[in-house]
Amino acid sequence: MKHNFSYLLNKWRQKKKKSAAVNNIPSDQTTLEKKLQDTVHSVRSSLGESSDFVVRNFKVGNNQTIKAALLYMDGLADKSFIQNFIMETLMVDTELEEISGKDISNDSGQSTSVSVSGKQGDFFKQFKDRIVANSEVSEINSYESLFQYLLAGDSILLLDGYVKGFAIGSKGYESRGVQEPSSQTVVRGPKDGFSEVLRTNTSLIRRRIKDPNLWVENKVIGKKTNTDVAICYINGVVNEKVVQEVKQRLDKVDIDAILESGYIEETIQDETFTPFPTIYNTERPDTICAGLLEGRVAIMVDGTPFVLLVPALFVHFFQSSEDYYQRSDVGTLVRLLRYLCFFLALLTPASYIALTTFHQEMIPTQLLVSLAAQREGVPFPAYVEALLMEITFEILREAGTRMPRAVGNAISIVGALVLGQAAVEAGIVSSAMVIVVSLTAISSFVSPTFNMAISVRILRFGFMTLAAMFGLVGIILGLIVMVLHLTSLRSFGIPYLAPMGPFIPSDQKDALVRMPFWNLRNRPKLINQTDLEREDTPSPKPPSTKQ
Amino acid sequence: MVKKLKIVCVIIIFILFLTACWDANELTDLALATALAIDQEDDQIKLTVQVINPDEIAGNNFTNRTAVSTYSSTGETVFEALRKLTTIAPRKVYLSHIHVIVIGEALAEAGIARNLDFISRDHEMRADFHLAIARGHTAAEAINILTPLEKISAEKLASSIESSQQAWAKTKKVSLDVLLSSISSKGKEAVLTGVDIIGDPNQGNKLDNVEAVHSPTFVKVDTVGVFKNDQLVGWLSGDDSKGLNYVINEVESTVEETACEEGDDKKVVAEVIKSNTKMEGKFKNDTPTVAIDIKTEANIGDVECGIDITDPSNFEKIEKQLGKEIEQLIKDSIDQAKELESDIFGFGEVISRSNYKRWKEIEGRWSDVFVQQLQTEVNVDVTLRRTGTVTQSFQKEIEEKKKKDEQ
Amino acid sequence: MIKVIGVLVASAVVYKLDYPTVKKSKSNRDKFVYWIFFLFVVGIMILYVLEVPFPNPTEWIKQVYKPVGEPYKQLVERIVNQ
Amino acid sequence: MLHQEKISVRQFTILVFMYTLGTSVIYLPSLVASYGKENGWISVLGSSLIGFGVVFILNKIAQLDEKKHLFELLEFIFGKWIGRIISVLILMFVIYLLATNLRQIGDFITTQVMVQTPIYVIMIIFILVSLFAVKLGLEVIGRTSEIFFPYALFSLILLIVLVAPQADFSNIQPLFRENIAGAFLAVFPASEVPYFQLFVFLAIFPSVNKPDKAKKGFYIGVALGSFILFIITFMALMVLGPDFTARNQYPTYILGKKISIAEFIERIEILVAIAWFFSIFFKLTINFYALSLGVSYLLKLKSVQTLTTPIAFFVVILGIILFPNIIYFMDFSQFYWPFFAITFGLFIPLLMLLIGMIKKRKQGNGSQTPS
Repeated sequence: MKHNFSYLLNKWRQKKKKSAAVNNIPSDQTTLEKKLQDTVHSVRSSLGESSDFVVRNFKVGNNQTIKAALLYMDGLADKSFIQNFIMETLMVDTELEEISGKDISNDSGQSTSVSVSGKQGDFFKQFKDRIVANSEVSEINSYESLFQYLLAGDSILLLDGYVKGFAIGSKGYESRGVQEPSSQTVVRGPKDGFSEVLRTNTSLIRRRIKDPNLWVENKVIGKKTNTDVAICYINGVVNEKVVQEVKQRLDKVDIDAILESGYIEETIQDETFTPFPTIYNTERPDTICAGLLEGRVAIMVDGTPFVLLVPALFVHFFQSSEDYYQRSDVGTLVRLLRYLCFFLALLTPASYIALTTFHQEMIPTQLLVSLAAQREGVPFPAYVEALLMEITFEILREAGTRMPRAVGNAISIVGALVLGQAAVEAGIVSSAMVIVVSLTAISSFVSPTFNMAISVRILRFGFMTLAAMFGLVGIILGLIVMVLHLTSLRSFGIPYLAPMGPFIPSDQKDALVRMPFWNLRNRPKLINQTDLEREDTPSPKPPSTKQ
Repeated sequence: MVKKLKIVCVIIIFILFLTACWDANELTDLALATALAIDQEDDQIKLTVQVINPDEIAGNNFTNRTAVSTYSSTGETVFEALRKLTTIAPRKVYLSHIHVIVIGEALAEAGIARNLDFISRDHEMRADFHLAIARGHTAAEAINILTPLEKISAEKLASSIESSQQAWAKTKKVSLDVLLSSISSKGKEAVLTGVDIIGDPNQGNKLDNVEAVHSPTFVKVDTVGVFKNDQLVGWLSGDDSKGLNYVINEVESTVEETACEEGDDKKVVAEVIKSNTKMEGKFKNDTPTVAIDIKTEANIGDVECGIDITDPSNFEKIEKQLGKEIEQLIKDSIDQAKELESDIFGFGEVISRSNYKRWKEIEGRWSDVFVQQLQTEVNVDVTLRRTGTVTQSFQKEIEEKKKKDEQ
Repeated sequence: MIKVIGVLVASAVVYKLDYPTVKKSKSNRDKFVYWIFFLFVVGIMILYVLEVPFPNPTEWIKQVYKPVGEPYKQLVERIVNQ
Repeated sequence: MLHQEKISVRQFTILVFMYTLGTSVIYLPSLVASYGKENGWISVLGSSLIGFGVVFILNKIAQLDEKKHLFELLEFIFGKWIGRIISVLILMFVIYLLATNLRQIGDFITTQVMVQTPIYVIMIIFILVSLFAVKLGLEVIGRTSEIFFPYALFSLILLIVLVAPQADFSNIQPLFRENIAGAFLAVFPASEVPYFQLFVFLAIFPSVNKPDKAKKGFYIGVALGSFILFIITFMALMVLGPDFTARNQYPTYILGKKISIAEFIERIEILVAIAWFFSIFFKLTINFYALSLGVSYLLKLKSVQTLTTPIAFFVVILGIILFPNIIYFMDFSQFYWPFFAITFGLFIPLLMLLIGMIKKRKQGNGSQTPS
């Protein structure tokens, strides 16, 4: 039965695919029409008479013999650029008298001349070489490429009688400039963040790594969106296998839309069913550069400031770029604090439940008495109480992020006063539980990356349930299962828990701790296998005061 | 594959969860016991449990209720009595936070071994509580007394046992494992702290007791009960207990005094800050002998007379006198133990350690040997270190002034 | 009876979730052996919840090692409780 | 074919260490104290010597053919049929071992930590976690051991350091006077728990990426494990006294209860129990893995993981029916189990080594003559 059903389903899907292809007019591979107006007409009709599609018909050459049309999308193309540098060259600067009769191949001629009677290719070439005075010009032959350029913001110049046209680079859409990233802020460190424009983003990286080996490869993914996706890495430093793997996986992606790098992330990650992120994302160019220099691969997607970095290991989610801008001892301490907070965020409510309902003997008497006093009159078992408070907190947090800024204050007042204080005073929850939940909440925000904090939030509820069932035994078994799962994960072939499991002694210098730079001689071993040496700064030695 | 397995785990765990939480006890369902009292009543065991009323101790609004309450029940055994308590106590009695177990004098005289098994067997019991004997009263009365300052009276009892051992050395804190191993050891007998009630016990369990500035009824710990096997055979006075502590090297700090002059009633008092005992067993002409070598360090804490302590010879004299005092304490203590026919010092173990073969010969009749034959050589060496914040006492000037006045 | 149904339901759930891992090996031998073992274990579990007395393997081992175990036991008791 | 996964020498060493601690870390002090009283620690030393002997033999066997695991070796040495019969016997021993270990966890938790929880629930959740590990494969098990190793080692060392102030040397006096015979007798039962079961490692030996270094790792793991066992026993005897140690079922746990530093660091015995959970979890998992490997090999299955789920549930039932009560278990484990274990843990390996050596020599001569 099941087989039959899935078979039918597949068939149906295939059918659907086919019919979708048929409806698409004009078909991608067809060449342009010879007659200019036909081409313009079919472009216009395929765009469904969209209002932002602009066609400017004009004539060029002696006696205005050549009919031409300039096509562009309003809003995507830079209007003043088109005005000043395309239209003006074509219509004004071209000396009309000389356009006919003169030999095309005569290069010594001071002015441009175009002959209708000349060979098609030559005339076209002339146009390309002389008249269109732009840096970014490419020929187009088919509707597919026409749409590709047109919808990317370029202007299309079509000439009557030719099945070819020009795409002139005139991208100039509105975009947010380079601003301070909102997600990962630092006290010390660069304040620029990626923006939505792919080109800006690559430039931000280029500006930092001035090395010819920094390679950026482009791919277009998304059947409908045709989104530019750039793979960026430093050749010679990067692990070739990872690059190959990334390319392969990107090639396999068959999706109609890529609106954010999250789409890519979900379609190329190793294991889908895991609460842990196996791909790193960030808005910070410096973080990406550091990753590239470690030998990792960045994947940039047009339209989002969030750039992906692979392979991403567990330890990477606890590293902030600021660790490297501060002194190493400070960086180390802060990093250890983050690991502590990871466990606090994960286990505090669970431990509270386990201790107060299973292992009261572990709590010192005085503390136990005060806990017991607080819990007098609380109608719920500790587990339910914790669950209630945690869910309330999650609701508050979610409301806080999605709310308009102006309402934010109201939320915090409601959260702090109504849910916190009033609930305690009304005896619905104990104040110890409020402390536990607050500690958990604050700890989960210590994580420098947001997605690790999310996975902690998911797992926390699991641990709470285990604690409610089996106490600390449950928590420990949960931890074992979690670590087993973590060790079984891989990020682009690299074991997720490296360098702890498998234990790589030389990589420990930049995992749990951060050693001073003069000690970080080598790049991480597992990620990078070719160009290991990172630096050779000698450890600083003060000049001897002895004479 | 792995994902599926995870789902299996989750589902099974949730199936279990439907019937789980066997061992979960909400704090509000527990009565935290802080003290147990075991008494003999006719042929039965009377068990009294002191439980905390948490709201009274850490709650927001205090009422007139007491911070602790006690429940008693009787049964053939401790275990049975404890389970019978469930008929009286509103909540499950939770034993992990017990600080003190007080045993009634009558029961102790009859033998405590049979009641201790439950205590060492039950998983809720931890080994960190103190054991004591109620002297002259029932154990229940001892844990019923309300104490000022410490709302949980059991905690007061535990802390006074501890602090009096630490600073006064006239009691002996005994934990369960020490008690059990001394009861079962062939060359050592057990001791337990005694708890006295000063005042009227019926007065002591009312809230009035703690509402007065001076509580009329209170508990006091300064004696030590001596056991032979598992039966209480007598009591050591405070000074004798101190001697015991000197011998078994449990003195952390105490106070020793000696007369300024022979026969003078004015004293020089020294604070012992460190004491170290070495015992060595040997056979002197077939007589089992234990040499007790004590090295004590002390500071002068109080000088009542005009003795010139800046004079090194006087200093030495005081050292010697103090040594003699301690020696006397120890000898009295040993005499007392011999009178009670109980080797509480573990001399038997000392001898077995030094001469195992000979020990095997006398092991069977050790109790008699201890009383009749055992010789002890006590050697106390006191070293005075400091004199407190002053050197010479002003007493001397006063005395001189007095003399002048007389003249 | 309710217990037997419980065991059956639980086994069905386990089978449903565990079998795909076996199926993945694409070996008929694996599948066959898996079924046999699974049914065997389910059978044993049902017998267990029905409180059918099982022979105790420990007893068999005891029987096998009795010739050495008994003298050793006596030896231990003599030496330890001398 | 059943062996594609590789673990590193470090992981192997840690697994050996965990296995050595396994069940013994919490039982051993009581066992040796009941035999040798204050001189019980001598038996631990003696048994670790035996342990080294066992490791020596096992290393020699592994050397016969480093690419073959235990069951292949058995077939190689004893021939097809006898080898298979012995394999089946060994598998029966391992499944018995697995069920016993599981039962021990259950007994511990239901006596000390969670008294009202039915024992089968505890056994099921532990075997499920172990099943999860075996399903994920040896590589994951090895890496996970690396993660938990620091905690297990650190918490045991912490236990030793924290109870050290309460150690009383007089508890283990008189030295070498009394109970010497008992102490030496205890070497036998004391070595069965960790050491006579080490042959299970022959099943994962060929998975180690550097076989020649793995031999050293085997020694190091056993040495470290024995050292911790010895120190813990020594401490238990000194702190609790021989009587109390012998009387308690789980003296190491009681040792944890004794920790009290400045009335602040106390009541942390559950941390000791947690370290023990880790070590016994790895013991369980290694036994489970070896068992699945053997079964899959004998039945010529494609994957080690095929039969793990039925085996897991079978082991739970077996663990429950094996021992009707704890006294039965103690009697069995004291007087019969050592013989049961020595048959498989020492005699069969010795036999394997002897026959294997002879066979190899013959083969070596045979192959040398033509060339």
